[in-house]
Amino acid sequence: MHSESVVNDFVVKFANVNGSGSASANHLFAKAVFRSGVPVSPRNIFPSNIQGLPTWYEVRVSEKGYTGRRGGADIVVAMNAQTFFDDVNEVESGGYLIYDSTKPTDVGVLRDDVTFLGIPLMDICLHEFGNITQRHLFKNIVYVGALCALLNMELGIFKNLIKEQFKGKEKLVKPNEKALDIGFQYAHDQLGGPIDFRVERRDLLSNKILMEGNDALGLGAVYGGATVVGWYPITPSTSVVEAFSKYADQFRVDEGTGEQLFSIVQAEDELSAIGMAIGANWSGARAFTATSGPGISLMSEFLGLAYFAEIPLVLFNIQRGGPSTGLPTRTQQSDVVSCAFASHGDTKQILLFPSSPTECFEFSAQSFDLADRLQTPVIVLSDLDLGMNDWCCDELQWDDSREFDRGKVLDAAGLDAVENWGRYRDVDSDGICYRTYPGAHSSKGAYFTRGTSHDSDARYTESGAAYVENVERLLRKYETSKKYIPKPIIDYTEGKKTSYGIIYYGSTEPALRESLDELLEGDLPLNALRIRSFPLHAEVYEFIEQHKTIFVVEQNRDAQMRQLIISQQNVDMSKLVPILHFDGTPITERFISNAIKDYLDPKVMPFSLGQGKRAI
Amino acid sequence: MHSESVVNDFVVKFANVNGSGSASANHLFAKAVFRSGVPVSPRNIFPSNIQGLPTWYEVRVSEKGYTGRRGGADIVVAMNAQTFFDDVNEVESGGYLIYDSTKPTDVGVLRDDVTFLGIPLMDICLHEFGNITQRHLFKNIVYVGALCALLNMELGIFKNLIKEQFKGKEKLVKPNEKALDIGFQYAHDQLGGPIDFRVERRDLLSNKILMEGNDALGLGAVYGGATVVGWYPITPSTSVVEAFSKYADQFRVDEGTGEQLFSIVQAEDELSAIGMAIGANWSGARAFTATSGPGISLMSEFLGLAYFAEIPLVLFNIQRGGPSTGLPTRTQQSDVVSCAFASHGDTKQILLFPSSPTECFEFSAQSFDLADRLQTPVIVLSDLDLGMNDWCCDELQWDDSREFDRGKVLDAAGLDAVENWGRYRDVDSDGICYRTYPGAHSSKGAYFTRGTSHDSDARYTESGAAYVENVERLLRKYETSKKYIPKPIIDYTEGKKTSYGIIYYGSTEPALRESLDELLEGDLPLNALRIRSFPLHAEVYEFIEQHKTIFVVEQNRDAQMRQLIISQQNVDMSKLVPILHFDGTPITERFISNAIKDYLDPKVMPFSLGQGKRAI
Amino acid sequence: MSYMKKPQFRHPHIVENDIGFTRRDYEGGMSTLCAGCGHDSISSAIMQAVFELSIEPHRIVKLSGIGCSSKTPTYFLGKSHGFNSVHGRMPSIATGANLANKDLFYLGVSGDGDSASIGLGQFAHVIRRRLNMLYIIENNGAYGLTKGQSSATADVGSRSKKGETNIYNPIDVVSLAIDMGATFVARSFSGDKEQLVPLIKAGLMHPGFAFIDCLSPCVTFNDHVGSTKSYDFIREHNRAVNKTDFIPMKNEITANYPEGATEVIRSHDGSELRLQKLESEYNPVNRAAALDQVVRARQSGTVLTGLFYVDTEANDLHSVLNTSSKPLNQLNKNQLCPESDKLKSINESLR
Amino acid sequence: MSYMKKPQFRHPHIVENDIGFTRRDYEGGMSTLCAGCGHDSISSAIMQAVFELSIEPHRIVKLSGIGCSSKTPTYFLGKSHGFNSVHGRMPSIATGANLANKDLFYLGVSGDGDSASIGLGQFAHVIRRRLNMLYIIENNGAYGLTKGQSSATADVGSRSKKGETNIYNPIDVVSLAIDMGATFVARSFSGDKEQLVPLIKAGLMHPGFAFIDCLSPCVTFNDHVGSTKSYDFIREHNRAVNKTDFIPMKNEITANYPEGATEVIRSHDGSELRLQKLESEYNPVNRAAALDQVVRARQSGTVLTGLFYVDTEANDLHSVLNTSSKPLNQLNKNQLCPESDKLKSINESLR
Ligand SMILES: Cc1ncc(C[n+]2csc(CCOP(=O)(O)OP(=O)(O)O)c2C)c(N)n1
Ligand SMILES: Cc1ncc(C[n+]2csc(CCOP(=O)(O)OP(=O)(O)O)c2C)c(N)n1
Ligand code: SF4
Ligand code: SF4
Ligand SMILES: [Mg+2]
Ligand SMILES: [Mg+2]
Repeated sequence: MHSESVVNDFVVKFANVNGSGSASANHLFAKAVFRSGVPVSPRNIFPSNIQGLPTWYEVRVSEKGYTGRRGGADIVVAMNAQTFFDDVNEVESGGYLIYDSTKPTDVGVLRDDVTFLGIPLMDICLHEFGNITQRHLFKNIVYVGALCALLNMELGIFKNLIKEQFKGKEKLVKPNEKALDIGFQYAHDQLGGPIDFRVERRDLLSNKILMEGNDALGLGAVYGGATVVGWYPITPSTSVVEAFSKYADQFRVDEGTGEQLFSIVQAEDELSAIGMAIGANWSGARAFTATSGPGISLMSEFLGLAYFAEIPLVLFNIQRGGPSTGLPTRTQQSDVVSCAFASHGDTKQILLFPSSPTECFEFSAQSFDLADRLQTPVIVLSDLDLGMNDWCCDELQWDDSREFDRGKVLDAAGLDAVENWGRYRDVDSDGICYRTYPGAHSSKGAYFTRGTSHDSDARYTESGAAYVENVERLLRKYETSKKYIPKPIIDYTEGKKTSYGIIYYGSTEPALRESLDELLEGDLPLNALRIRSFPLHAEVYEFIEQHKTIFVVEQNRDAQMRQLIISQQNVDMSKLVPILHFDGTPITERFISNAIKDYLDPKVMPFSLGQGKRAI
Repeated sequence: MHSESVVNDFVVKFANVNGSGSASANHLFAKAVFRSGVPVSPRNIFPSNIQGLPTWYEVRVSEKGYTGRRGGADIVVAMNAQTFFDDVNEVESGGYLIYDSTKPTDVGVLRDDVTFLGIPLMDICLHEFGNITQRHLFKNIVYVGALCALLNMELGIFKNLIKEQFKGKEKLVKPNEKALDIGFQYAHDQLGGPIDFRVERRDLLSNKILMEGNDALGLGAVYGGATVVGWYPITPSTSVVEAFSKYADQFRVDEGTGEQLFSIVQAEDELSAIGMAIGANWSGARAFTATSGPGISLMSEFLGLAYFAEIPLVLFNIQRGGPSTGLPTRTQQSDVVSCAFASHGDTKQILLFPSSPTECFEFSAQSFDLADRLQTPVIVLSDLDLGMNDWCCDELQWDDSREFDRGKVLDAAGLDAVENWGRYRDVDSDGICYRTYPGAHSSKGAYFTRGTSHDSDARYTESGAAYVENVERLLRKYETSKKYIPKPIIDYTEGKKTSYGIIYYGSTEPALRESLDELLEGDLPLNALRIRSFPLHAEVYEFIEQHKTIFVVEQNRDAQMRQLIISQQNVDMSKLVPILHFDGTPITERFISNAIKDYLDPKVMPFSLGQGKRAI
Repeated sequence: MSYMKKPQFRHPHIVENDIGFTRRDYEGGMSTLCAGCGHDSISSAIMQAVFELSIEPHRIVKLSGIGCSSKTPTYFLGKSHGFNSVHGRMPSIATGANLANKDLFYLGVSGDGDSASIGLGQFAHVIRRRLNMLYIIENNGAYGLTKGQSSATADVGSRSKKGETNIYNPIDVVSLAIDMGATFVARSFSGDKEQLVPLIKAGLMHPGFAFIDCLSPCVTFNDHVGSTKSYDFIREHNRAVNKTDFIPMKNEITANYPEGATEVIRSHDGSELRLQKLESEYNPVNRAAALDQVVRARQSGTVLTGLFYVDTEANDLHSVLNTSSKPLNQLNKNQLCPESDKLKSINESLR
Repeated sequence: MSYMKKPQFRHPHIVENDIGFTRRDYEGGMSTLCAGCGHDSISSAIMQAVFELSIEPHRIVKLSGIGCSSKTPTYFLGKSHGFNSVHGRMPSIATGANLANKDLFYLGVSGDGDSASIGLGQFAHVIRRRLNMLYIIENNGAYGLTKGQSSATADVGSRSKKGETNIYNPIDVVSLAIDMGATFVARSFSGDKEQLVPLIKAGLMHPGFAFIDCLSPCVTFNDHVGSTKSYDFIREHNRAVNKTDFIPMKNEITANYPEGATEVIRSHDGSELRLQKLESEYNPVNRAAALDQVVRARQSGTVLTGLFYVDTEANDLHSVLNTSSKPLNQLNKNQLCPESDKLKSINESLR
């Protein structure tokens, strides 16, 4: 098979049944790779149910630091009888399949380009462990031990991880270690030790961490000063609030009194959840909500109110597969248009697109400043891939001298200092007006907030002129927002000229950056621009100007970002070629590179790639 | 002032207090103009409350058949003290102001280019009518009688209208006639009879009627075979359901049993209203809902379900001023984008844009065919101006041989005839599949409808491939829809070549057609295309191709239709010049003509018109 | 997984019901719920009830919202049309479907999250409207599908698996249903098929809005010590107010109750509800009394089960709307579409 | 019309309350409701109550949904912050605002359409959560602002102005509030200021969720013969269960009740609710009994008014959540934002 062994560049895929405890064992493996100093990217592919259905866990090991999903698998740990045959087919030629050989089966006949490694897991556990739950759970640890031996990894790393994991529950350390040892030993003795794929220790991760995007958003909200959360459970956004709760419990409980310097309310639905966040922001607390899929549709009435009444609001939208209930446990970037213009009437929202947990943390904290500064909703669009998987990313940083930007707020002193205050007067000509919190002053600054048309003093009006003045000011404010929201990041191919550009955003980043390398190697240099927020900065349009062809890479069917690009300014649309991936799995380098190569290949005519379609 | 009298070409504006009974008197006047055979367009401008606030009623009289709002007023009937001074200012130079002169006031000093005609209305009614309510109500009829004399109209027409109106309540005829006579006589004797503005009898309305768009939508739904209505009250859509109810009571009650061949349920909110309509359509009844403004946002989750599960649905959206609660009693075309892409995820909806009550009737009936044929929501976008005002339009027609198109439905016989039926199998390759109603067959055709991802047999699936196949078929179906939905209507300027085109839709039509004439007269010929549905037909893009500059005229701030145009196909965006009117009043010929002239005038640089903005 | 093909081999001695269907005809796809989930027991009770009632499967319409409970309609009655709507909005879909065709049986299945949280408004309002349906809440006091958060029916002080104590007042869907005007209200337990099956039968045949709150433990997230919706807790605190048997009109009366304790409630079509009273004070035909007893039992920490209230004069939405006796979805163009001469006179009236 | 400037001339003898404010300080913009609308009387009762309680106007937050009733906050307390939210969703806005600042008084005003139809879910859930607020439904059994459709509180058989008879079971917001766990529940009538003002005072000072269902005839659309929400009908069918007086802690006890018939309910802060019992059986401290009596009166066609239930041990959302005693919106960066060394250790834990 392989002439020599492949080091730090392969994919291991675990096929399990959900609810069987495999998740933490598989995570242990991924973390051990990380501890070996080698970039790793685990991805959990799980069904929309609780127990008994197939689930997969893919771990990509990449010395080069490519952490996007690669596709295919070099080693498959096939623990699910339901999907066994499919899993066998998944293995790349020259790869390995690890299976439970307790019941003798003639798997060898299935494929001859794959090495089958049987471990009698059930049998081993039956003999080694007393109680039934343990027997089931430790099967998973045994195969992890075996992988350690097969990949020539250091058993000590695994054992340390076990110790850390069960700190406080020391009783559990021993049996776990035992299971690890058994697996290790079995692979070493019975399977002939290390195979052709190896993990070799490196030191590539000195400033890196392994973190989920949702965890980072929750933590960012603690740093950003959020104190009120209204939410309603929905996959894949639930863990944003769970993370906020975890970190708030850690950092926001008064040591003396035990009082909480935050409040979290599980609402009865999404309409109520966002209402709570709006009410709290209106009252001067920083507040957010988080949702996904149908939740976005349900929040749209209130998003319109917050836009029109100019109330700060942070909304984390962890996108999943749509439309409707869709693919609740799959990933997409398909709420871009619905969020940008969320609600009936002429509404325009501010969007942020983080592309790593590190940026999730930053954008989360920053979104509260932006919402306060711009007095409008800020919608952070992440997705399931980024939100619910451990990404290998830059460590988090915080500057202690950084202050909250609460925007234009008048307190009692401020009110006393100004004359003729009116809630919606554009005194600074930037479209942003001065607000007050309820109770701020004993006789000034009270006003009536409403979703109906209002004049510059917040009074109800049906006057066409007052209405126009108000909504044109909102446009001015939208323009102003570009000064504050994150600018795009542009990478020009060093030392090479090219007329090709590529525009992308969010969780597409790792696959895309790998693809840039791959294409460059094939002598196809591309300049790249990553959009980080909407409305779009002038830089985006300049970038489009500069290139003959721009590929717009997205994880949705309808080329939604492309639609936003053309909705804001006149451009030569025909230059914008959509590359669309939308089957619910994370986009891969292979997909992007092939789509671009095919597009540029005169033999592939008309350009038609199934999911990467040119026509829109 | 006028050298000679102006015949059949002027505007009368009534300024009243709402809840004072003026609406029916003013309507009487408009209808009398109609009965004189002269095109007339009344418009009601009312506040969002029930009693005591200013309300206006504008009646445009136009021999040329221009029924769009003109702006300005030649004769103002100023019955509201609150707004008196503003109303005086509204009068065009050379015009007339009619007021209640019971309390002597020196109005003459206010303007010297306006003729003030005082009628001591309160005084007259105090003497002539016994009870208090009558005194208040008949004030309105007295000024109508006066107008009759001043405009040299036939009193008999008014009297006939009174008789028709009070059929069955004959007691009311006499006092109304008396009030008319008093007013007529007073104007004749004391005000010197006819003024410089006159209504002269013509015969220009032989096939015309005076009807509200909402009335026509309700009637169309009866003809279209709707049997189930779920709705929730909201201005300005409420009268669609009221009209359906009225006509269904007339035509759909079984004479023998008294049973209703329809059902109307006032739901607890918009989510429930649309759910009912979806459930009923799913079960094979034709059903609709109607809403406005916030209702659209609230319906968006269910709109996504109906799109993805492919359930027919008719939704009438009578647009009002947004965003949020906005301007509930004003008109806009600002839900275009939010309806086209209603709901999160990749959704695309079918939209229809009627531009007259006649077309409201046609599109309403047709929308049920389209929804059944295409198995998807059909959203009919009307607006307050078209929906709640009496428009002078072509009479309604119905071909008795026309059958309902129920689309691809398999009944018991149909199911027995096919093999291997599956709910979402694209056997005809047009993206439209065969559906069944619950209970259709004792052993076949049952399936499970869901908003989650499903395979071609309606089974739940998380397979990426099955998902992609399904949503690409939905695109195919969307393409197919163009074969069925109403094509755009194109008018080329006869005998003149021009490189200017104009695109418009919906209630903009009358003002726009007037503007075309006006511009042509100024030697500025334009070709015009009226969009009647979305997705857009090839004809729209060909039209754009053919012209150097295309003005896209809309009643919203954000150039929403322009956005739809560019979202569907590559075009040269810079050719599409937005003309935007969005202060909540109906767009006028003056506005459109001026915007276009200014754009083409090299002296007006940069093009900036306040509301008609070029930049987007 | 749904609609997994089962071998179609038919055992010659297999039991048939009155209309010649076997139990297999009432089955659905393989369940994907957790082993031991209470919801699966309810599915099996539903299949048994419909089999015993001898309703042709295609005459049932099954509807649900979103949640583990709402998934179950895929797992029973595979020959019935089903509609898995959006979260909390099943009642409106059911209303529309029922308005379109009054001739079918409507069976709604929902969860406590689906009906008491996001769907509370629709739940209350469908009751007010007297929709002719059987509405079952599979009540586990938790959000199963989203991994165990407390729901609005969780009792104050009940602990979630994560150890969090519920701090909000619970919503009692039974007292709510009685107060909103439901004409058939019961509570049962997924583990008590003997009690549940007759209630489902009676509820399905009830000519108005019938509601069963069915306690149904979530073994994965809410079956631990400290939960008041666990199997153990319910078994210990359960007190049945009566034993129900439902005798459709056509059947002979077979059950044999001790005469004195049994109350026979006869409906218009001649079918009978036989209640063996276990609590002497219990009066299932007085709404106020039923409500009072449910509320007092709740205050005392007892989980009352049984049939709490039934209105023998129940009517439904169609009767109050006076809709056509022929289902609306079966009316044809001639019945629905006025002729063009009608339009002529409308035109006339508009001049 | 709102916030119309009034002449600021101040009469020297004008009455001041304990904190030196005059009645004018509690007024709002000119009402745009119909002349005679019940809602205006409630606004005036609110102004009187807050004046008498001597609460500084800026310490009140007034919130509403959409409807004629929901417009009223513009017409009272012009020096208070107000929030006119979207239809039916005021409770969630109130929840957020209250969470942000526990130190203000929250007064929610809603309509029967706003709270019993579209807003039923939020209404029920805000009660469950024990939000510290006074929630008033201005109940006219109709949708005023959309021109007179029946609302969910309209009684069966009540006729609308158009002549349509309501066919659906009414929702009784009082029994609902009691059942959902409200700790202060009353019903009153816009035409009875004597009863209403003390209830508003007591409700505002109640340290938990206080609810007043205030019947408030819509003179334009629902005040005719045949309506059960007309002035006449309510006057005829109204039966008060008790007379309330509220004595804030600081005030002397002034009211003089005949001793035997009066029940004094003292709250933690020392203020007193004095109830003069009009119905001997009435027991406002037992939830089940209160519910039972409300339901039975309803069945008999009586419009019961008065204070039905009060829980002297009431607590609120902040206490169950154990939030900081300093309002959350007043915490500063140092209190909220962990230092960067904390982040370092988090980084460590993620390797
Ligand atoms: C609009 C919307 N919000 C949230 C969700 C996520 N969600 C799915 S199931 C569920 C709760 C289900 O709880 P319950 O109805 O009690 O069902 P169970 O799983 O406990 O049977 C939630 C919140 C969703 N699918 N749709
Ligand atoms: C989402 C939404 N749906 C519908 C409406 C229209 N609407 C305005 S007020 C109202 C009903 C108000 O009734 P109620 O709350 O009883 O107030 P009232 O006018 O009777 O005081 C409705 C349906 C709206 N504004 N928003
Ligand atoms: S999570 Fe709970 S409710 Fe869901 S299937 Fe498992 S046991 Fe049943
Ligand atoms: S319509 Fe009715 S509720 Fe509205 S202001 Fe008038 S009287 Fe009051
Ligand atoms: Mg549940
Ligand atoms: Mg009302």
